[in-house]
Amino acid sequence: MRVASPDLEQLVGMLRTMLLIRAFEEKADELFALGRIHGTMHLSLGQEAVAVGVCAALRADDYILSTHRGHGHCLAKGADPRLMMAEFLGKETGYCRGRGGSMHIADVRGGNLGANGIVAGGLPIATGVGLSIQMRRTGQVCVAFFGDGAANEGAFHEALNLAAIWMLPVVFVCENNQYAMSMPVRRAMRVERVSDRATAYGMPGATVDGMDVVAVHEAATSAVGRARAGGGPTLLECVTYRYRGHSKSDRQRYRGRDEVEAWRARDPIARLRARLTADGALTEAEADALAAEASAAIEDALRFAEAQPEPDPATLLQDVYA
Amino acid sequence: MRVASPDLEQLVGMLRTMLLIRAFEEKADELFALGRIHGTMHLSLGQEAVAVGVCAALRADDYILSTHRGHGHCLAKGADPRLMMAEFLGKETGYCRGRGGSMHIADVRGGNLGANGIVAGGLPIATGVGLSIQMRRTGQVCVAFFGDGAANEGAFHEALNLAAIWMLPVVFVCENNQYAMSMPVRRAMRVERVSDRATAYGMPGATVDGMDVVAVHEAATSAVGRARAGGGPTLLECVTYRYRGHSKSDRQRYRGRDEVEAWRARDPIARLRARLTADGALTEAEADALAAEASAAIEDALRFAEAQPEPDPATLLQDVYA
Amino acid sequence: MRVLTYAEAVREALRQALADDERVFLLGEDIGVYGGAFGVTEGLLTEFGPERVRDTPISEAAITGCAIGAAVTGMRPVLEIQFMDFITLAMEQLVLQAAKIRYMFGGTARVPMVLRTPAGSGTGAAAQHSESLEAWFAHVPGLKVVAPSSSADAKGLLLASIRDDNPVIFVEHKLLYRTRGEVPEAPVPIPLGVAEVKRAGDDVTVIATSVMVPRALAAAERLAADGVAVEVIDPRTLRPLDAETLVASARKTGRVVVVYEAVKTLGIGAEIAARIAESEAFYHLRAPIVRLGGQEVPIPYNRRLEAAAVPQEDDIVEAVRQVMAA
Amino acid sequence: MRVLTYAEAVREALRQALADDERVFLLGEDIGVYGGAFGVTEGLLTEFGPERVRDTPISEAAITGCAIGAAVTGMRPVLEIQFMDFITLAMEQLVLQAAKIRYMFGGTARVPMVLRTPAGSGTGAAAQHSESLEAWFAHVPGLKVVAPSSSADAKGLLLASIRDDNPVIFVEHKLLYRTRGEVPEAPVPIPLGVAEVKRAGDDVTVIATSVMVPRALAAAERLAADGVAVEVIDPRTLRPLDAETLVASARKTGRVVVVYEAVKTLGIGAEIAARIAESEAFYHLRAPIVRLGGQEVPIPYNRRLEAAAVPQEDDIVEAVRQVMAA
Ligand SMILES: Cc1ncc(C[n+]2csc(CCOP(=O)(O)OP(=O)(O)O)c2C)c(N)n1
Ligand SMILES: Cc1ncc(C[n+]2csc(CCOP(=O)(O)OP(=O)(O)O)c2C)c(N)n1
Ligand SMILES: [Mg+2]
Ligand SMILES: [Mg+2]
Repeated sequence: MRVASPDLEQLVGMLRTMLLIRAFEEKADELFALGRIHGTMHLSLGQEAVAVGVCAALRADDYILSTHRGHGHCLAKGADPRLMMAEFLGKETGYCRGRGGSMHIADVRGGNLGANGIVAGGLPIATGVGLSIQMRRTGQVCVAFFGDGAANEGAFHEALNLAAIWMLPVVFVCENNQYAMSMPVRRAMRVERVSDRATAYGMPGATVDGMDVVAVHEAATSAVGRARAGGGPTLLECVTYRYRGHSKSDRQRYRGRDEVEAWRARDPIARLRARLTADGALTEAEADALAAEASAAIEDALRFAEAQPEPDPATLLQDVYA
Repeated sequence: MRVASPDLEQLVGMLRTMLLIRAFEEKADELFALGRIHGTMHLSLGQEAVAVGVCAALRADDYILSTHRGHGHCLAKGADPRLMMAEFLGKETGYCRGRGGSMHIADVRGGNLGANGIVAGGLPIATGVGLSIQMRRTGQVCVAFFGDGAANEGAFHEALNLAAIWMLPVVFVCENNQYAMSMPVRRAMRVERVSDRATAYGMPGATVDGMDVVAVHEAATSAVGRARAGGGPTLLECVTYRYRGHSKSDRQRYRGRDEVEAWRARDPIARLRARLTADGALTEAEADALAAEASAAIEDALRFAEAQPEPDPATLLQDVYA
Repeated sequence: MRVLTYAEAVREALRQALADDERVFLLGEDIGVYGGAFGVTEGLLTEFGPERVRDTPISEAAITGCAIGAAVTGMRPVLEIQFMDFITLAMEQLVLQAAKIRYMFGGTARVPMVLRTPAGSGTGAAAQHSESLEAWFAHVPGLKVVAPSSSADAKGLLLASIRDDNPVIFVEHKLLYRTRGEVPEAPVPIPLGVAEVKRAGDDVTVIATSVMVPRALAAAERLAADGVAVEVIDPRTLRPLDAETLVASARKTGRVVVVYEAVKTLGIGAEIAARIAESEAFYHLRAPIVRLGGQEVPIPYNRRLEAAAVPQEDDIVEAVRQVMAA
Repeated sequence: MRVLTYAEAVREALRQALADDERVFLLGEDIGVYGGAFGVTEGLLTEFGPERVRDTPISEAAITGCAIGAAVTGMRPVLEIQFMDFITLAMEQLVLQAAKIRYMFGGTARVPMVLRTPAGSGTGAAAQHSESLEAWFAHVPGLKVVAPSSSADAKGLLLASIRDDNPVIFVEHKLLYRTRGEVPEAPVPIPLGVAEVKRAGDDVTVIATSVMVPRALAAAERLAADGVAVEVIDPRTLRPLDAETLVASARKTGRVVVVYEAVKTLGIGAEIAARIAESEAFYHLRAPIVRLGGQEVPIPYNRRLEAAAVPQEDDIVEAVRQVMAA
C-alpha cells in the first residue's frame, strides 16, 4: 500500500515531539547523575524518530506496548510529561502512583499499555490486544515495540506466529539499535535483518532507516493501514542507534567512539530540522524556538513533579487486586 | 553436499528396523487395548521412515533427543527392545527402572538422551549437547527430533538461533505428520513448510518425503555430514503421517478416513519392501521372513519384560539426586 | 438435585458464562473439535463457534499473553493449559505480567482472566504430566488460586473466577473429572476465599485440598467407626487463603493434619501449618502439626511407585491415628 | 585473612573452578566484555577466553537448556541468569527437565550444572527486577537451592555447587554484592545442606536467609544491649534444608522468628515454620512461631514503598521483642 507523505504541519509536529523526547531524556540523564533517581533507566536518545514516526501513524484510540526503553514511545503516544516525570520521580500523582517508575510507565487511558521490564514481554500481550480488537470490532490497531535483542526470545516467535495465523491488527516494530546491552546484533543472529524473520510467519516484513522519521512514518502508516483494514500483522524493523550506554552501569566497552560519532552524524532531529529549514518551512529561529519550547515543557514537568507528594507507605497494599 | 545412496545391505537393514518399530508399536497398541499399560502413549505407526532414515545416518556415539512419540527413534538408534518393553511395562529392569515409561524412555549409553513429554522440550537441550561436542572436540553429532506442532513453541526459535550463531553440530529433524493433536499444520502456521523457517536463522533447510526412507536417509546424511565437518546445523523437515490417533483419548474428529487411507497407500515399509523385491534384492519370502523376525523379536521382548520384577516401593526415593 | 461429573460441572459453568457475557471466550490447545485433552470443553465449539472457543497452536507463553492482552482491553478470557506442567512455559507472562500489571500501573488496569488447568498424578502419565504446582502461584501477590474438590465447587467457583476482575489460576484435578455430585442448575457463583467445612468433628482437624478432600472424607468415615470425630476442611481457594476458618478449627480440636498431593516441602500445607503455628490456635494445640504431602520425588511412571508418591486414604487414617496418639 | 566483597568472592570461586576443571564453563547474557549486569564476571573473559566465558543472546529458555545438554554430556556449565525474575522464562527447562532427567531416566544420567542469579529488591528496579523466587525451587525435588549471605559463604558454597553432580540454583543478593568479609584464598568448598549458627544465643532463635542475615545480626546486636540473647542461624542451603540445626535451636530457645525477603505466603519461612511445628521442638515452644516475610505485593518503585515491602532491621528488632513478650 502506497501512502501519502506527511504534510508540513505533521512534520513540524514530529519535530516538536522528537525535541520533547530528547529534552526529557537529557533531563532524565541529568537527574540520574545528580543521584535524584532511584533505580535504573534506559534512555532512547538517538532513537526518537522511531517512536515518533510510528506513533504519528496511529489514532488516539490505538494501543501501543512499549519496552524498558520506553520514555519516547510514551511521549510520542501523547502522554503528559508532567505525569511521566512525576512517575519517574516516584510520586503519588505519577502515571503509576510511583509504583512503576521508568521501566513501567503506562498511560492506559492514552493507549499506552505500558513499558515492560522484560525483554519481549509485551509481544505476547500484543496478540491479545489484537484479538480483543478483532473480537470487539473496533477498528483499532496495536503497535508492539521491541528491540533487536528481543527478537531472539521465544516470545517473539510465538507472538508473531499467533498474530499471523489469526490475522491480528498488530504491527511489530523492532528498534534495531545494533546492540542488546553489550551483544552486537550480528553475533546474536545469523540473518542480516530482523525483518528477514517475517517470512517464517508468512507476514510482510520491511526494514527502514530509523534515523529518518519520514521513512519510519511512511512504513508505519502502510503497516497500520493494512492492520486496520484486516490485512493482518507486519514486522517493521527500524535501523537506529542508542547514543548512550544501555543503562547506567554500562561502560560501553563493546563499541568505539568512532562508531557512536558516525551515528550521531545521522541524528534524526538534526536531519528533520535541516530539511524543514532548507525547505523554508521553518526559519532557524523558529526551529530554535521549538527546541526551547521542548526544554521549557520538560522544566515545567520537573517543577510539577518535584512539588508532588510521595506515596504514603500506609497505601503500600493498595491495588494489588481489583 | 551430495551423498552416496545407501547400498543394498543398508537398505535391508533399514527395512528390518522399520519392521521392528512397526511390530513394537502394534504390540504396544494391543497391550494398551488390553488394559495392560498404565498411562498414555503415542504411536509412531506410519512415521517409521523418519526415525530409521535419520538414525541410519548416525554413528553409534552420536546423540539423539527424542519426543513423546519416541519408540521409533529409540529402536532406530539401536536400543534393545527387551529393555524398552520392560520400561513400557514399568519394570525395574527397564531402561529407566520403570520410572520413565513410554514418554521418557532413554538409552543414555546408546546415545538416546530421552523421549520428552514436553513439546519442543528437547530442542534447547540439543544446543547444549552440540556445544559440549564442540568444546570436547569429539566429532559427534546431535539429532533433535520434533513435531510440526513443536515448531510454534518459543523453544524452537531460541534453540535454532543458538545453534546457528554458534555453528553447533545439531540436526533439527521435524516430523511433520500434518497435525499437532487435532491442530492441522496449516491452521497453526502461515508458511507452507516448516523448513521455510530455516532462513530466519541463516541455516540451511530442506523438506523431504518422510514416507521414503531413502530420501530421508540421503538428506540426513548430508545434514549430519555438514554438522560433523563444522558446517553447523540444518533444519530437515520430513513430511509424514501418523496412522493412529494422537494418543488413546483421540476420536480423530479432525480428519477423515479417506485422508488416512491416502497416506496409508504411501506406506514407507511397503514402499521399501516393494523396491527391494522389485530390484531382486529380496524375495517375497525373504521379506516375509524379515517381518516375522521382527514380530518374533517383539514377542521375545514382551516375554522378557513380563518376567521382570516391578520396582520395590521402598526404592521410591532413589536417584532423585546423584 | 441433578448429579453431574466434575468435568460436566466445569463445562456447565463455561457454557453459562459464555452465554451470559459476550466478553467471555475460551482459548487453548485442542479445546475445539477435540474437546480438550480431558473432554471438558466437548460440544462448546458447536454451541459457540470457533471465535469464542478458539483452538491455539502449541505456544503456552503466547496464548497466556494473549489472554492477558485481551483481558486488559475489555475481554474476559478463559484459557486452558492442557496440563498444569506446561504452565512452566508461561510463568513469565503469568507472574511478571498478569499478576503485576495492575499494581505496577498504579491501579489503572485490570486483568480479568482465568487459567484453567488439570493437575495431579494418578493417571500413569509420569513426571512431566503430573505436576501439582499450585503453591508456586499461591506465593504470588496479584494472582488468585482456586482448587475445587467437588462438582458443585467446580461449577460455583469457576463462575466466581470468571466474574472476578483478577487473574485466577483454576486448578482442576484429573482424577476428580469423573467423580459425581449434586450441582445446582442456576449459575450461582461460590465466593472465592472461603473455606468449607466438608465434615464437622471435634477431635482432629484434617485440612485437605483438591483430590485429597474425598480421600480425607473417606478416611474420616473409617475413623468415625473407631470413635474419632474428624473435621474435614477444604480451603477451596489457596490464595487468598481463608486462614480464619482453618485456625478456628485448629483451636477447637487442638490437633491438625494437613493433606495435599504436591511435594511436601513448600506445598500449600507448609503455609497452612505456618499460619496455624503463628496464630492464637498455637496455644490450643495438643500435638505437633502433621503435614501429609507428596514425597520428595518427581512422579514416577510405575503404578505402584506412583501411588506411593502421594498420600492415599490409608496414609490419612494412619496420620490421624498418630496425631491422636501424640 | 583477606577481605573480599561478596561479588569478588563469587568471582574468585568462578576463576578457581575454571582453572581447576576444564569441563567448567560459564554462559549467560553479557557476562563477557560487559562483565555481567553486576560486574561479577569482570575480567574472566580476558582470562579464559570467549569459549569458556560465553556471551549468549537473550534466550533464557534456550541457554538453560544449553546448560542442561552440556551437563548431561560431560561438561559442568555455570549459567548466569541476569536477574532472578527472568528465570520465569526457563521454568520448564529447569523444573521439568534439569530437575527430573536423572529420576525419569532411572539414574542413568546426571545434570551437574549451576544457575547463578542475582535476586532481591532494594535497588529501585521495581516489580520485574526484584524477585525473590527461591521458594519455588525449594519446592522441586531434584534441584538444590543455595543462598549465601556472606563473602566466605558465597565462595565456599559456589565451589561446592560447581562440584555437585546435581542442578543447583545459586541465589546471590544484589545488596550483598558490595558487602565485605574475610575469605580464604584456597578453593575450599563449604558443604551444601549445612546451616550455620551465625551468632549463638539462648533466648530466641532468629532464622534468616540471604540479605536478612546481616540485618538479623545487626538486630541481634541491638537486642543484646537490652539483654536479649539472640541466636541467628542461616540455613544457607534451602534445599536440602538442614532442619536438624534449626529444630535444635528452636528446642533450646523455645522462641522462633523466621526472617526472609520473599513474599511471606509460601516463602521459605513457611517451610521452616512448618518443619519446627511438626518437630519435637513443638513441645518446647513458648510462643507462636513468628514469620517476618515480604509484604503481599509486587515490589514497588518508590524508595519508601520499596523499603516498606520487605523486612528491615527495625522490623526484626520489633518481632523479637514481640516474641519475647508472648
Ligand atoms: C527476559 C529478559 N532478559 C534480560 C533482560 C536484561 N536486559 C534488559 S534490556 C536488555 C537488552 C535488550 O536489548 P534490545 O532488545 O535490543 O533492546 P535495547 O536495550 O537495545 O533497546 C537486557 C539483556 C531483561 N530485562 N529481560
Ligand atoms: C509444552 C506442551 N504443550 C502441550 C503438550 C500436549 N501435547 C502433547 S503432544 C501434542 C501435539 C504435538 O504435536 P507435534 O509436535 O506435531 O507432534 P506429534 O504429536 O504430531 O508427533 C500436544 C499438544 C505437551 N506435551 N507439551
Ligand atoms: Mg537493541
Ligand atoms: Mg505433528
